[in-house]
Amino acid sequence: MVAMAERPTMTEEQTLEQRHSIVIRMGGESGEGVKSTGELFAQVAARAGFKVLTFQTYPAEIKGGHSVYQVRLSSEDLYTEGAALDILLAFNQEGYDKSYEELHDDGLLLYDDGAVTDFHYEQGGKRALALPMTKIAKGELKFELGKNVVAVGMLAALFGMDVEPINRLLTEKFLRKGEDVVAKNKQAFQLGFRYIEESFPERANYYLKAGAVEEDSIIISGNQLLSMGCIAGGCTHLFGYPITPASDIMEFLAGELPKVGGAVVQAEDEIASMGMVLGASYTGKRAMTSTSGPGLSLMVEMLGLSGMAEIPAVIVDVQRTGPSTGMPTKQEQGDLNMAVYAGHGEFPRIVLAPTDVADCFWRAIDAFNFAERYQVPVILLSDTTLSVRTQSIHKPDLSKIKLIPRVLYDPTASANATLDQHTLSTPVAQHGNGTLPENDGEGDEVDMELAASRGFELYQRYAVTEDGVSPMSIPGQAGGQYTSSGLEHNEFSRPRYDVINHTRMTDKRHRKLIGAAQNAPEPFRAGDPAAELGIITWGSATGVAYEALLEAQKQGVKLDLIAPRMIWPIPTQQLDDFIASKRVIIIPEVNFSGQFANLLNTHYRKDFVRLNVYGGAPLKSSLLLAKIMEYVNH
Amino acid sequence: MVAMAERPTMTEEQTLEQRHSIVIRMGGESGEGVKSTGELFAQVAARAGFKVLTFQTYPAEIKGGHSVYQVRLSSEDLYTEGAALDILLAFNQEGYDKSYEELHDDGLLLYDDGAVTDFHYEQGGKRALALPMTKIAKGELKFELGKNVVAVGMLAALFGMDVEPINRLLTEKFLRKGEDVVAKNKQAFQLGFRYIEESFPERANYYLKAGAVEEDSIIISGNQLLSMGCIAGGCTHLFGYPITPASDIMEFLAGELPKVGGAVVQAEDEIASMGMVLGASYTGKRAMTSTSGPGLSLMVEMLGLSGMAEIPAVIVDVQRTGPSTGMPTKQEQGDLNMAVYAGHGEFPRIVLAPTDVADCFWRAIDAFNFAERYQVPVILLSDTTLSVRTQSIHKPDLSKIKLIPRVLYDPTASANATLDQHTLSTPVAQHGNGTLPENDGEGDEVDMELAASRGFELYQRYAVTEDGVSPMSIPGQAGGQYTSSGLEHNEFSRPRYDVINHTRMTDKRHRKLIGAAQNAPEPFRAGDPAAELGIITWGSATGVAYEALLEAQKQGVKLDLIAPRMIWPIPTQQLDDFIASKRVIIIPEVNFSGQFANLLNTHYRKDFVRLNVYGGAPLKSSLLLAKIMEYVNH
Amino acid sequence: MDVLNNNTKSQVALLERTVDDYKSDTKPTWCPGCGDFGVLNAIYNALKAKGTDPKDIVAVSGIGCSSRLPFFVSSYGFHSVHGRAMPVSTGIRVANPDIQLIAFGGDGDGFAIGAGHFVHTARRNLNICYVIMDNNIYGLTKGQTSPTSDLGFVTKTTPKGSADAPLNPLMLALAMGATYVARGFSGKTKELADLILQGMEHPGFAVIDVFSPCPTFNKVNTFKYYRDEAIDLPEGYDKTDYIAALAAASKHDPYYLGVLYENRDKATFEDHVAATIPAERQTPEQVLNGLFKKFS
Amino acid sequence: MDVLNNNTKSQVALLERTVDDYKSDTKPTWCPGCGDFGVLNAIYNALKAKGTDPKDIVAVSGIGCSSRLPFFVSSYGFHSVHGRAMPVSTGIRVANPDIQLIAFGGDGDGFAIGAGHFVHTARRNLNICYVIMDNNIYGLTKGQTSPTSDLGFVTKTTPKGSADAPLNPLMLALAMGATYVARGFSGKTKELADLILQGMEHPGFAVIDVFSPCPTFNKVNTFKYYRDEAIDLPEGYDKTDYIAALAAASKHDPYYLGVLYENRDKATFEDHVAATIPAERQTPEQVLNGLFKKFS
Ligand SMILES: Cc1ncc(C[n+]2csc(CCOP(=O)(O)OP(=O)(O)O)c2C)c(N)n1
Ligand SMILES: Cc1ncc(C[n+]2csc(CCOP(=O)(O)OP(=O)(O)O)c2C)c(N)n1
Ligand code: SF4
Ligand code: SF4
Ligand SMILES: [Mg+2]
Ligand SMILES: [Mg+2]
Repeated sequence: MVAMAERPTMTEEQTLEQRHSIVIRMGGESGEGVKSTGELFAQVAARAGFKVLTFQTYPAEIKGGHSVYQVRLSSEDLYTEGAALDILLAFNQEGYDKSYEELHDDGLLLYDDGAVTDFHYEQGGKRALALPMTKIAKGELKFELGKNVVAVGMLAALFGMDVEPINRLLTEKFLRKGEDVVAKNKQAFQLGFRYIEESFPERANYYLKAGAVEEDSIIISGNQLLSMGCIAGGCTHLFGYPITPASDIMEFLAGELPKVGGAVVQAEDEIASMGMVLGASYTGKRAMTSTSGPGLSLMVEMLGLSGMAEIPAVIVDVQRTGPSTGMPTKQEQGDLNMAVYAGHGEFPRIVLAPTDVADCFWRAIDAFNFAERYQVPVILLSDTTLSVRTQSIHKPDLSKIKLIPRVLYDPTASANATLDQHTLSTPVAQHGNGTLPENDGEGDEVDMELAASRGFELYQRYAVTEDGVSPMSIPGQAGGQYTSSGLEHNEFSRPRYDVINHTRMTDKRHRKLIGAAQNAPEPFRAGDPAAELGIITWGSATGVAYEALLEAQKQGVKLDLIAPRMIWPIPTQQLDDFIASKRVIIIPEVNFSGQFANLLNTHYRKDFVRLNVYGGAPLKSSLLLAKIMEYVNH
Repeated sequence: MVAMAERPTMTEEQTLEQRHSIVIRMGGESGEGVKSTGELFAQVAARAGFKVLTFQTYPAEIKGGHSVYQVRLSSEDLYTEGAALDILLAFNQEGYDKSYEELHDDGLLLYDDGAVTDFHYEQGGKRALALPMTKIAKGELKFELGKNVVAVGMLAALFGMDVEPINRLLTEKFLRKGEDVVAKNKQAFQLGFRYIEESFPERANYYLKAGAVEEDSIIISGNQLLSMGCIAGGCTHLFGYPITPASDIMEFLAGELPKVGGAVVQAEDEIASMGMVLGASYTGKRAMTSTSGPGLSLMVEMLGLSGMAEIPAVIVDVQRTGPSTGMPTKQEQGDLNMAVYAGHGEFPRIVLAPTDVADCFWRAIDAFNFAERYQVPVILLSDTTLSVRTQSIHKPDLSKIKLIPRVLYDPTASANATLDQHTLSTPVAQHGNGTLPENDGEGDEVDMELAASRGFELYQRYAVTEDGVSPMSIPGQAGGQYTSSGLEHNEFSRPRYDVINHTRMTDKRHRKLIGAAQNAPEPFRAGDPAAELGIITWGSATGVAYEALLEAQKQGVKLDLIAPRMIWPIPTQQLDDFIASKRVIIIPEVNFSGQFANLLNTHYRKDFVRLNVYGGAPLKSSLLLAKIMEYVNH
Repeated sequence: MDVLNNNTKSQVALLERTVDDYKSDTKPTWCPGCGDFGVLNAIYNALKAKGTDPKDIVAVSGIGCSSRLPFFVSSYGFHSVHGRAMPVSTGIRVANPDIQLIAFGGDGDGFAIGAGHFVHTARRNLNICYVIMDNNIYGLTKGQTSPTSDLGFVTKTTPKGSADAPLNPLMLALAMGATYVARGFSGKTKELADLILQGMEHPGFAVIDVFSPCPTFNKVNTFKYYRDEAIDLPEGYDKTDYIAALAAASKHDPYYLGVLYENRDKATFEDHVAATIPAERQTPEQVLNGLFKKFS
Repeated sequence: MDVLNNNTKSQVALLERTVDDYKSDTKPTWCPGCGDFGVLNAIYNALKAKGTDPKDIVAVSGIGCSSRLPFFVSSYGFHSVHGRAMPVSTGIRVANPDIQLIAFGGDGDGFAIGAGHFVHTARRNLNICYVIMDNNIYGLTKGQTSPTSDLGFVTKTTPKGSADAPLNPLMLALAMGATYVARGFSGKTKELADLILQGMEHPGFAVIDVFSPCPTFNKVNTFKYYRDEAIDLPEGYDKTDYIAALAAASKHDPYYLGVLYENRDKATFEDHVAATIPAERQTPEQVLNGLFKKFS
């Protein structure tokens, strides 16, 4: 195995500056400030021009338990939270106990003076430094809660950060709490900063080159950016039910959607959430729900109704470790099968998966566009890792957003009118009017005279079109009346039970998938297209795969990587050549059975090399790198 | 295409006797006696020594609508309801309108005199005969409701049936309604019988050779026999919610389970049904639910709880046409994907599918045995066709039933004791006791002293065993106390969140599938193992495939057929050789996407020829035959 | 009666509509003699009296014989899945509070699988008029016990008689805060039409439980049974007295018909939701730019 | 008090048990100051007073902070999924009516996602003692509005205040036919233990809604709040008067603590089910042979 241990160790002369990135972990009792220290430090670093990517774990219990916040810094783009630690900041004994073994051989242990007393691990080349965080806060500062800011000041000094932008940040951050609080926090920061400057001469060894300070940089979590993507996607209504780790999407939007005239409603359960989504969408609104595995499991019947009645719906599933209640705060990519297959009978649906934090924004927009364009349920598969990870990224360029409207019923359009052209599909060739068939006993009986006497009865809600999409009328529209139903129906939305109709309607509904696949968002691509060794992956495993690829390339391995962002329908036009041209393809996933590999095998007859981890933690790039190395020249 | 049209037509001299079977369809207004005529005729024919297989359609509406009852007779075993009709008995004009085109070119139309007036189809070689059914009932019999029995008498005479056993049947059937009723019905039968004898001299042309009258023959539907299989499988409790076409399982067992000290409870919905099943099973009972697609969709979260908490459960899913409410009385094999994949995260489950009516009995027993033996949910996939089809079969041999018990916790057993040996798996090597691990903060904190002071706390509900099955204690058992949970847990059923534990427990749970696959019930096998053309199918499509195979063999085609009765886990030891040895394999299924073919492709890299029909009707053997012919020498 | 109430947007509001205007071209699929015909008739008449343009009405239901009703009305319709008429209705009303929403369903649909949603829709006081066709049986699935079936009632699933005490829909509605609670009978179509009209005009959650016999599968709770067992509320009954309403609702043998309770003073869910929307709407872009600032 | 009541089978029934006998070795995972500690304490004491052997008890729950309780009791336990404690309990009791079943959960678990099951368990009158730890909030998911949260209550999902009127658990229980309906307070452990003991001894569905504050996420409904807002039932209160119970349950400001209603005369679901089982049991083989005859 080629593990991260083979990473060159730092020599005396080598400063951290020369490293691509450094990884700092803070560990301590949950609720004791680990998280607030980590978050502030990440912000501070971002302001100072660093690229930042964070990772955190928290216990499933409400209070107490061990908690970890990890910040990775670099002047270049980051893709994972990193592997071995460069610096460990222990807030208590457990902070040392739980993470010291993960510290690099040449790493630096920092600890709150007096809080760690039992240094029972072999020290090796690791260094240690006691920091009087609590002492300074209690003493000179006279503000015990300021400990976290003192700690941040210390770290900032260690990395030689520029103080100017940080001071501005502290002002912005605390201003609404009053000038006093700003001053106190600035003082805390300064005390920490000065302490390191004065008492740690080797600090220059830890300097890391910052990037340019970027005006358009934001630091944000996957769930936050995904929520913003929903706003960008035109969402006005969210109906949901709290569940870890999806709740904060609902909570975030509860504050924002009313601003655009919408609403967030907390339903009594997930079935109700989805029912409300379909009700709202039926009235023409862009509506969504956000949940995690157990909630999605409950929505399965409603998913089928969405597919059958052809009502757009967006379902965000932030995957956590299953099955059942499982490990609610842990990582897994275990819901792909359910997203693609759940439901009795067959209906079209679309499954998308963002590959990183920034991607959450764009995939959320896609989700609404696909739902509206094809009148289907769209499941957006995020996961715990993406949801809680914060990252410094460029502000998304809002001018790049394209909203694709629902195809609406226009009784005045002529039969062959071309509806709005848009990027997603071929034009629809029918306006949705037609002639009622005679009664034939295979469906509800129709009063033909009454029907004939009314123009609007001729509206074909489920007109059979080339791309499977039928123009939809919205309550309030005269002449557009129809009854939406999960019963099989004919074009006129009347229940029908004959073989020809069901076959035709099944075909019509599934034709939507052809257009959807053709319009799949661009996949994540990296590496050498000519390489005969390839990786296919999806979701948050993409960053890990990319990091492994970079490392492999450094070691001279030719490697190619693709991560589709549309999972279902399979975007074959993106994958055909890739799969055909490789000698070996590795598919790493964070689940037991290789769900994506299995899905691809329903279409491709290739023997993939599967790499599956399923312990509740993200995949490690070192593990993937080792697997890659197994297949080099083999 | 080689369709059934190429079947040799009957010559003047050829009597029906020479046919392998004949198909009689009755058609008329639902509720008008079509069904009761059909049912009685099927019973009569069975008593007279015929093999019988029936098929029916009924409208989704409660009353009214067109209804069809079809009976196929033969002296040999039957596998499908047959294709083109030999005889059509029209109760009204619609009965003629809807089915005349399906009548053989040399077929016989019978109709209630006066009820059909508009003979608008081309007659060709078809013959027609008016039967004074209503007239006789109203007139000579003076009992209008006797019309159906008159009709049955006519048909019995037409086929030259032996009257003796039929009279015995009528006595048995009507005795509890009184001697008068018996006499009236016998008279009705006789009037009908005599009418044909006296006024239809060509009747000898329609004689069909009966088989030997078999003492152990019963005529029964799939749902009925499946229910009886549940009783045979030791089921005592059913919790369910009505749904077409599964309701009659629950209704049937409501009358029977109390006799064995059990109960049927109608829950408030399907989620509750499954919750109750798990509660009952947790107390050691063999418990089940029966439902159709929409119900299964609602049970998905509970399915995961069953898998994670390792509580045996049997779920019968009688598939109907989906998606959503779909066509509740129509046929589809569309729930395979959901059965195999539904649920967030991954857990073991077993999916079985009976291949014919008789098989319903044995697979139901299997379902309970697998559930109990492996402590997993077992989904038994029947479908509309199997559920309503009645068939004459041999009484199942009860002496062949083997009940496999749940592996129970025995604190006195030594660590390497071999538990009861049984057919399903390797012995379990652990009695389920162990030593609690020290607290390490990755799960609930344990009071070690208290734990040590109590013997029973050492019970390992989730002991990690070779075959994945852990001995289970049952409430009431001293020292067996534990808390069952869907949270990830360690052996002692305490919540745990670390990577090693989740990995180990995921492995343990999934190891059950290895044993299950090895103990899969024998598949349906037919044809020539040396053939290089093969068919793989499942469920009720098996009979259709078998009939196509017989026809193909008649035409000199070498063909092989396998239909596994375990769908998941894939019984690879049954399929490996079959799949490896064929040049071409056709997989016919009654669904849109080829769900079984897709599932097999997750394991086998072979390009299957898929044949999918999805109109809500069963597959026709002629269609499959045509597909077979395409691949002969091609 | 304010015929134009919910109808301000309709261009044809001033036209007097006929009952036929509310009939769809789909013929009812019910058995002859089914109580639901009477309910449908009452609906047509109530709709005519209210006069809302069919294009501004949505009729929502679940699954069951009774839930087929939306197909027979010329308005928009949403025949959803079993038990979920309330969530679907909630989504529609929250997204578009201008819609006149009438919901339909059976006793099984509303009170077995749908009981949880009923509870929450009632406490939210959504502006929905919900008509339950209560036949004390599952009709569509051909005769099983329902939540309103009597204890000991013999059906296909309860050959020895039902072991569940019946649920009292009006008690449930009252206990959970429904603001209009009434009981009707399919055998009294005129009175029923009036109850439904009042329910549609009530600002809040209006529950109308209607005895609507199923002659095909329920041979006990027949038209005759309810003609004998259901009487009008006593003279001088005060429908604003909550505790009195509870007492009246808990009474059986005989049952009361009429409006047991009405409270027009409670704000609806839609009102509360509307109150959270700021007067100055922002565009999505404005919201996003504000957020970017916050996260920079 | 009949300590040996449900305990006849237990070999150690005559031993006086201690509170410690009912403690499991798993330490509660709750925040310091959580109301659920008081409830757990009351449970231990009620169990000790009842004296049932832990092996004959099953503690069932859903998901939530409060639903963790079964792990902390030395009996059998079933920590099921969110909202489903009632169906699981029903299955257990139907399959084994000898079990002493106590069920636990939160206001969200029992009355949001679990509302439908609550309704049906109540009307069936299963012999279950159900203790709801009502903190007017979702604790485990870190502070969202719950069905018992007040109108206007500000939480993470309702930044402008909740738009749903709160659900009254006792009204729901009474309206649906629960035969023992009580309210307790985690701040009064002794009284609470007594309510729970009575609930366990009650033959039928016993509902005990317990004010059990969540100091971490609910800063309104605190211990102090309930100390001020909850009082004992008036002297001479008649707990057998159904309509009086409805009035008492509907009262708030202040709320009543104590047993609001008890009816010991209604048969349980388990009784009805037992009555369907014939005195002469048959073996499966006998049943099958009988059926074969019928179908031959
Ligand atoms: C999830 C689900 N479960 C079960 C069914 C089957 N089903 C259809 S209607 C119905 C109940 C019908 O009773 P009710 O709601 O009282 O309506 P009625 O037919 O009596 O008017 C049931 C159980 C279904 N369609 N979906
Ligand atoms: C199906 C499902 N939806 C959502 C959740 C997330 N969840 C866990 S506990 C809970 C509610 C907790 O509130 P409550 O029942 O009042 O218990 P408390 O924590 O307040 O004691 C929720 C929504 C879940 N586990 N399962
Ligand atoms: S079955 Fe009953 S409820 Fe259904 S249509 Fe017929 S009479 Fe009406
Ligand atoms: S969050 Fe609230 S309910 Fe949960 S343990 Fe903490 S205090 Fe108790
Ligand atoms: Mg009903
Ligand atoms: Mg709570």
